[in-house]
Amino acid sequence: REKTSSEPVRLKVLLLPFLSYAPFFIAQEEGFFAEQQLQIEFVQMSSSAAAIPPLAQGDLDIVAGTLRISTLNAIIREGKIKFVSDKGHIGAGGCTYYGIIARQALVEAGDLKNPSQLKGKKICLASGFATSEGYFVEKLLNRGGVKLNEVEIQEHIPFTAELEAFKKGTIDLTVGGEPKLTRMVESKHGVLWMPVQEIVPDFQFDVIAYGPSILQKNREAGRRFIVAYLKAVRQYHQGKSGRNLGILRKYTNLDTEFLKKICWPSIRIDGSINAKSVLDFQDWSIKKGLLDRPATENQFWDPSFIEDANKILSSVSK
Amino acid sequence: MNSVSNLGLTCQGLCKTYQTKNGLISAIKDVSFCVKEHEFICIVGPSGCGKTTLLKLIAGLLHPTSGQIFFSQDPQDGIPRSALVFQEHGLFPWMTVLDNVAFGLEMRVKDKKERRDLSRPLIEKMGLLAFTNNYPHELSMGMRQRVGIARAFVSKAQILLMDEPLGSLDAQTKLILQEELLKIWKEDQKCVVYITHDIEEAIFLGDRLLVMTARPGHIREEIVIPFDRPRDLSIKELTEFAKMKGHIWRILEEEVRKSCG
Amino acid sequence: MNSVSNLGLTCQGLCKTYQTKNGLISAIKDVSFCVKEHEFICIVGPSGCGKTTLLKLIAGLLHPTSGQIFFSQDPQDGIPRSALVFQEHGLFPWMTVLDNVAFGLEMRVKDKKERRDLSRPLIEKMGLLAFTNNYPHELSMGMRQRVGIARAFVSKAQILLMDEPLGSLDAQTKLILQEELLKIWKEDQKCVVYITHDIEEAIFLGDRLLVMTARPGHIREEIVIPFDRPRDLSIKELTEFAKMKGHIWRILEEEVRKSCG
Amino acid sequence: MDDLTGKKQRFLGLMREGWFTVFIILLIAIAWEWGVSVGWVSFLFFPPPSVIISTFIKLIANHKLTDNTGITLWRVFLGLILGGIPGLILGLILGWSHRLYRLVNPLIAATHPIPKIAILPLIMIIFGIGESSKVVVIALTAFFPLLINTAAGVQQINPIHFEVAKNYGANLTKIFTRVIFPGSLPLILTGLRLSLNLALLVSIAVELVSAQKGLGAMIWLAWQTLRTEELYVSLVMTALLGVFFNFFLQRIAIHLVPWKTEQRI
Amino acid sequence: MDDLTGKKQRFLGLMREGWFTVFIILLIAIAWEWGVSVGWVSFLFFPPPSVIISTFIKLIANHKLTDNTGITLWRVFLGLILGGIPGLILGLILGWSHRLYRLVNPLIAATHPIPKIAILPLIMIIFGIGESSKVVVIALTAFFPLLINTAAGVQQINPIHFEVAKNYGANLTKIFTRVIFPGSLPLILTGLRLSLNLALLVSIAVELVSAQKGLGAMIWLAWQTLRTEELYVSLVMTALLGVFFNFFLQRIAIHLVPWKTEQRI
Ligand SMILES: Nc1ncnc2c1ncn2[C@@H]1O[C@H](COP(=O)(O)OP(=O)(O)OP(=O)(O)O)[C@@H](O)[C@H]1O
Ligand SMILES: Nc1ncnc2c1ncn2[C@@H]1O[C@H](COP(=O)(O)OP(=O)(O)OP(=O)(O)O)[C@@H](O)[C@H]1O
Ligand SMILES: [Mg+2]
Ligand SMILES: [Mg+2]
Repeated sequence: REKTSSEPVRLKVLLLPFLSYAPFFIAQEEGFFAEQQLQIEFVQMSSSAAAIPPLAQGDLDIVAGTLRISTLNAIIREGKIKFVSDKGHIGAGGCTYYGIIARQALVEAGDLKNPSQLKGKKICLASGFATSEGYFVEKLLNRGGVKLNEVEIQEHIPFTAELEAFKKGTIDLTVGGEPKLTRMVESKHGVLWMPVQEIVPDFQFDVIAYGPSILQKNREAGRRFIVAYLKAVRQYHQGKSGRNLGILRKYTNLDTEFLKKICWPSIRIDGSINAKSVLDFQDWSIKKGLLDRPATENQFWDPSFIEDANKILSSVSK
Repeated sequence: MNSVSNLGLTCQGLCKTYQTKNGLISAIKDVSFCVKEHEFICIVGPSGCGKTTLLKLIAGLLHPTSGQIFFSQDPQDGIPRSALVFQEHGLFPWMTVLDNVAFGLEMRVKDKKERRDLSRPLIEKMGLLAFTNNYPHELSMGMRQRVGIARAFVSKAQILLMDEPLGSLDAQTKLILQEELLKIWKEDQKCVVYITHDIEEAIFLGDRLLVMTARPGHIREEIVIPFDRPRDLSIKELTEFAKMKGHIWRILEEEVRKSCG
Repeated sequence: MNSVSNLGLTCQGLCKTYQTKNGLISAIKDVSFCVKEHEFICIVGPSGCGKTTLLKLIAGLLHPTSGQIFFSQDPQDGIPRSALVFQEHGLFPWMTVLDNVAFGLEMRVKDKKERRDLSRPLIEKMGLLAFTNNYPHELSMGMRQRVGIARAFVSKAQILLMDEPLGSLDAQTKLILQEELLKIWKEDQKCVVYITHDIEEAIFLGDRLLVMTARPGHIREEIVIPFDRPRDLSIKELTEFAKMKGHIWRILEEEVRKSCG
Repeated sequence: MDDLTGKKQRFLGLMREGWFTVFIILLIAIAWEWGVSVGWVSFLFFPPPSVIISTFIKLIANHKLTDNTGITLWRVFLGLILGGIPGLILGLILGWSHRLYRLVNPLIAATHPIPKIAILPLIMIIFGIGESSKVVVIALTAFFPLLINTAAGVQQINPIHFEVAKNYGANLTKIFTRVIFPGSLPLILTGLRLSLNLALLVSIAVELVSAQKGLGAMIWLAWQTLRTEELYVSLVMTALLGVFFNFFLQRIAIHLVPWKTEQRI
Repeated sequence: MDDLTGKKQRFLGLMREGWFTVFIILLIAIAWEWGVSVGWVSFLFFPPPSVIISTFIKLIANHKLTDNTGITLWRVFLGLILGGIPGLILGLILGWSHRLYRLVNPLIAATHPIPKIAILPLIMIIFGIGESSKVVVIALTAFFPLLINTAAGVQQINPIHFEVAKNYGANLTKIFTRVIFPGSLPLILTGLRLSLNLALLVSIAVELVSAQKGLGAMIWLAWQTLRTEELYVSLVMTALLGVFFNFFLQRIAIHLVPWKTEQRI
C-alpha cells in the first residue's frame, strides 16, 4: 500500500443522483476515497452522455454511466478512454432492475401474451433508440419474429408524459429501470411484462470509464479510486441496510420507504465486466449504422485497475 | 347652448395647463369666444401664446383643464366635425401624397379608388400632380404643407381649423391658396378658424379677428373686419386697412414685450 | 479659386438630382453664384424649387450630383464652418432647450458647464428663459424655431445658413430677431445665406438677393440691394423699395405659374 | 448615410457584401483544416471542414438532411403562425392602450422568462406526446419578441399621427390599419426577425430533447454516437437557414417599408 | 393617450394596475385548488397552490430556494454583462454604418439561430466544464436581441439629427454619445428587456442540463425525483424574477428616457 504522498489527489468525477451510483455515495460517505488520499470533486450533468466529450478531453477524469455508442465511438476514433470496472449489469437472479413495461389494459385483455403479438404496437423508448434500450427492444422483437418497421417507435418521452400516454393508450410498451419501473407499476397503468434479464441476461449496461487524464498521466490515482470503489461495492452488497439506505436517501432524494421497495442494480463484487455483451451491443450498433467499425476488447477494457484493487482488498481483508 | 342655431361653436372659459417635469405650464387661460356658422375667424398672437393649444382643444385632441366647448351641429355621418391643418403638417410617412390626401375621405368614402379619384383634383390644385406617388420625406416643406391643406379641404369637414397653413409658402402660392380657401369656404359655408402670424393675411381673409395675449393666452381684443367680400388685393391700400394693421401691430408689440421682459 | 480672398464661398454649376422609386427628381440645376466674405445674401424662390437642397449642399450635408463648392477659409479649430438653421428645426428630442442650444458649442468648448453658461444669454434673448430645462416636445413651433436659431448663433460659425428661420414667428418677434441677427452679423462679420418667402424681409436684410426659378431651380436673377446700413423700417416706404418688391414679385409670379401649370 | 435608393440598388448592395461572410468563413475553414492536420485541434470534436463537407453531401444525397430540415422548417412555420400572430395582434393592442399595457404587462413579464423546455413534460401531459407539444413550445417562444417589439413599435409612433387620425374621425379599425400597423411595421419586422430566429433555435432545442425527426434529432443522434461531423452538418444547415431567413426578411422589408430608404430591419 | 406626466404619476400608475395580475393569479389558483380537490386535476403533476406555497415557504426557510436563486441571478448578471455590452456596442455601430451592417449581417444571421444548448458540449471543451461555459451560453443568448434591437433603434433615428450633428462639426465620439446612443435608447431598453428575460430563461435551461446549483438544477432534480411541487416553486420564483426585472427596467426607463412621456419600454 502506498500512503506516501501527503497531498491528496484531486479527481473530477461525474456524479448523478441516481440509484446506480450507490457505491460512489457510499465511498464518499464512509471516507473510502479520503482513505485513498483522493479528494473527489463531483460534477453533475443532466446525463452521462454529456460527460463523454469532457472525459475524452481530459476535463473530467472519471465518468461512470450507461454503456453508450458515443463512448465506443470515442474509443474507436481516439482510443483515449477505457472501461475499467462494472457499475451495474442485468443480474440473472433476484429482483428486476430493468424491465419491459406494458400497458395494463392491454395485458389484461390478453393482447400481449408473447413477443409475436408486438406487431403493430406502440413502443416508447424514453432514452431514444440509439441506446441500449433500442438494443433490448430489437432483441425482444427478434424473439417474436417481428420486424422493427412493424412496430411504432416513440422516442424521448418524459416519464410524466409516458404515464399520461399509458392512461390514454397512446403507448403500449416502454422500457425502464428503477425507479421508473416501480412508479409505473404503482400507477396501475403499467405492468412489468418482461424483465430485461430474460432478453439479454448479464448485459453490461453500466460501466466506469477512465479518460486520458488518468490513463496517460495518473494511473496511480485511478488504481486508488477503484480500491475505494470496490470497497464501497462490498458494503453495497450488504444490501438494504440502515446505513446504506441512509446514504442513498441523502444522495438520491428518494424516500426510505420507496428505496426499500425498489430493486437495486447488481454490481459484481470484483468489478469485472461482461465484455462479450459489450461486443454484442457494439455489433448491433454497427448493424444499425450507428457505429462505423468495432473496437476490440483490448481497446475498450482495461482490467489492470480492478486486478490491482482486488489484490489490495483481499490482502486487507485477510 | 347647443341649440343656438347661428353659432358654429362656442368656447367658454377654456383653460389648458400642461404638466411637465419642470412644473405646470399654463398655455391658455379663460378663453371664451364664439364662432358663428359660416364665419371666418382669424387668430393672431405672440409665439407660444397657446394658439395651437386652442385649436387642438377645439378639434377634441386635447381635453381642457377647465371650460367647455359647444358645437351647434352634431357631426354628420362620415364627415369629420373638424379638419385641422397641423402646423407640423402631420403627414403619414408611410403613405404617398395621394393616400395622405385620400385619408381625409377615409371615413366618408368606402371605395379606395373613389377616394383617390376625389383626391387627385385637389392635388393638382396644390401643384403637386408630379408628386402624387411620392412619399412625404421626398417633398419640400412647402409641398408637405400643401398636402396637409389638400387633406383638410378634401374632407369637407364642417369646421376648418388651420394652424398657420401657408407659413412655409412663397407669397404667390400663398395667394393662390388663399383664393382656393375662400372659394371652398364660400361654396360649403363652413366655419373657419385660421391662425396666422401675418396680420395682413388675417385682415384680408377674416370676418373677425381675435388678438391673443402672451402666455397664458386669452383673447385680448376682438376686431370685426368691415371690408366687403369678395375682397380684392387693393384693399391693402386703404387707410382703414393700414389703421387696423397698425392697431393690431401695437397690441401685439405690447404683448410680445410682456412675454420677453 | 480657393485663394480669392474676398470670396466667402463659391458655388459652381451645382446640380442635385434625387433618386426615388418614382424616378429621378431634379431639384436644382446649374446653380452658380458666389458670396463674398461678410456678405448677407437672401434667396427667394417658389416653394419646392430647391432652396433647402442648395443650403444643404453648401453645409456639406448632401453631395452635389455635379458641380462644386469652394470655401475661401478652412474651418477653424472647433468652430463649425457653417451653421444651418433647419426649416424643420432639427432639435434633439432627448435634450433640453439648454442642451440643444449648447450643442452649438459642443465642438469648441470642452467644459459642459461653460457651454451651458455661454448658451443661457442667447436663450434669454430668444425669450425662452422660462423653458431652459424643457424638452422640445413641450414647446410651441415658434419656440422650437427660436431654439434652433439660438443654437446657430451660439456656434459662431463662419457661414450662417438660414432656411426660413423666422417663418413661424409673429411679426414682432420676427423684428426683434432680425435685429439680433444683424447685430451678430455685424459683430462677427460672418457671411449669411438667408432663405425666406417674405420679399420685404429679403430686401430689408440682404446685401444681395438671388431669385430662383421653379424646379429644377437655378438662379434667375441677382439683385443688388442699394440701401445703406443700418437700415430702418422706414425704407419700406421708399418707392425704390416698392419698385424692387414689385419686380421680384412679378418674377416669382411667373415662376410659380410655370410650376403649377 | 448614402443616397442610394431604388429597390435594385439596395438588393445589389445586399448581395455585393456577401463576399465578406464567405471570406471570413473560408479563412476559418482553412485555419481549421490546417489545425486538425497538424494535430492542434481534436479531430474527434472538431473534424476538419473537408470531412464536414463530404458528410454534408452524403447526407443530402441520402435525403436525411433534407428530410429532417423540412420537418424542422414545418415546425418553425407552425410555431411562428401560432405564436407570432397572437404576439403581433396583442403587441399592437398593448402598444396602443396604456391601460391595457399596464394591466397585462406583469403577466407577460412573469411568463416570458419561464423556460419552456423545462415545462415540456407538463406541456406534453396537456397536449399529448405528439407534434402539438413541440409546436406549442415553439409558438410560446416566438410569441414574446414579436409582442414586445410590436408594442415598442407602436409606442414610438409620433403622437401627431394619432391626432391626425382622430381629427379625421378615424374609428378603431382605421386607426389600427392606417396608423398603428404601418407605423410600427419597421419594428414589427425587427421583432419578426428575432421571433423567427428564436423559433428555429427552439425548434432544434425541442427536437433535441423530444423528437425523432428534425435537425435537433439529428444533432441528438450525432451526440449520442459522437459522430461530430454530423453535428456540424446540422449546425451548418441551421446557419444556412438563418442566412436565408434573414435575406427573406430583408426582401420583405424592402417591399413593405418603401417609405424608409434605410430600412434594413 | 392621456396627458399624465411626472415620474410620480407614472410610478403610481404602474403599481395601481398590479391588482389585475394578482386577481388573475388568484382566480387561477382557486380554480386549480378546487380542480385538484375534486380530482379533475392530477395531484402528481399539478399539485394544488396550497402545497406549492407551503413548499415555497419551506424552501425559503432552509435557504435552498434563496441560495439557488442567487446563483442563477449571478449567472444572469455575468451573462448579461458579457453578452449585452458587446451586443449594445456592436448594435450602435451596425445601426450607424450601412456598409458594416451589410458586411456583418450575414454572419449574425448565421449564428443567431444556432441553439447554444446543442453545442454546450463543444463550448465545454473550449471553456471547460466549469462556470465559464454556462456564462458563455447565457452571454451568447443575451447578445442577439440587444444587438438587433439597438441596430434597429439607431436606424429609426430621424436622419435630420445626424445632419444637425454633422453640420455642427460633431466628430464620431460626439455623434455616438449625443445622437446615436440617446436616440436609440428607447429601443435599447426594449432590447435589454428581451435580453434580460432570455438570459434568465437560458440560464435556467443551461442549469437544467449541466449544473448542480441554481433554479434550473432545482427544476431538474424536481423532475428526477418527481417532486412536482418543487418544480412549481422554481417556476414561481422565475416568474417573480421576471416581474421584478420588468419593474426594474420600467423604473430605469422613466429615468433614462425623460423626453418620452409615453415610454414604457
Ligand atoms: N430626400 C428627398 N428625396 C427626394 N426628393 C427630394 C428630397 N428632398 C427634396 N426633394 C425634392 O427636391 C425638390 C426641392 O426640394 P427643396 O426642399 O430643396 O425645396 P425648397 O425650395 O426648400 O422648398 P420649400 O420652400 O417648400 O421648403 C422638391 O421637388 C422635392 O420634392
Ligand atoms: N405637449 C406640451 N407639453 C408641455 N407644454 C406644452 C405642450 N404643448 C405646448 N406647450 C406649451 O404651451 C404653450 C403654448 O403652446 P402652443 O403650441 O399652443 O403655442 P402657439 O401659440 O401655437 O405658438 P406658435 O405660434 O409658436 O406655434 C407654450 O408655452 C408651450 O411651451
Ligand atoms: Mg402653434
Ligand atoms: Mg425648404
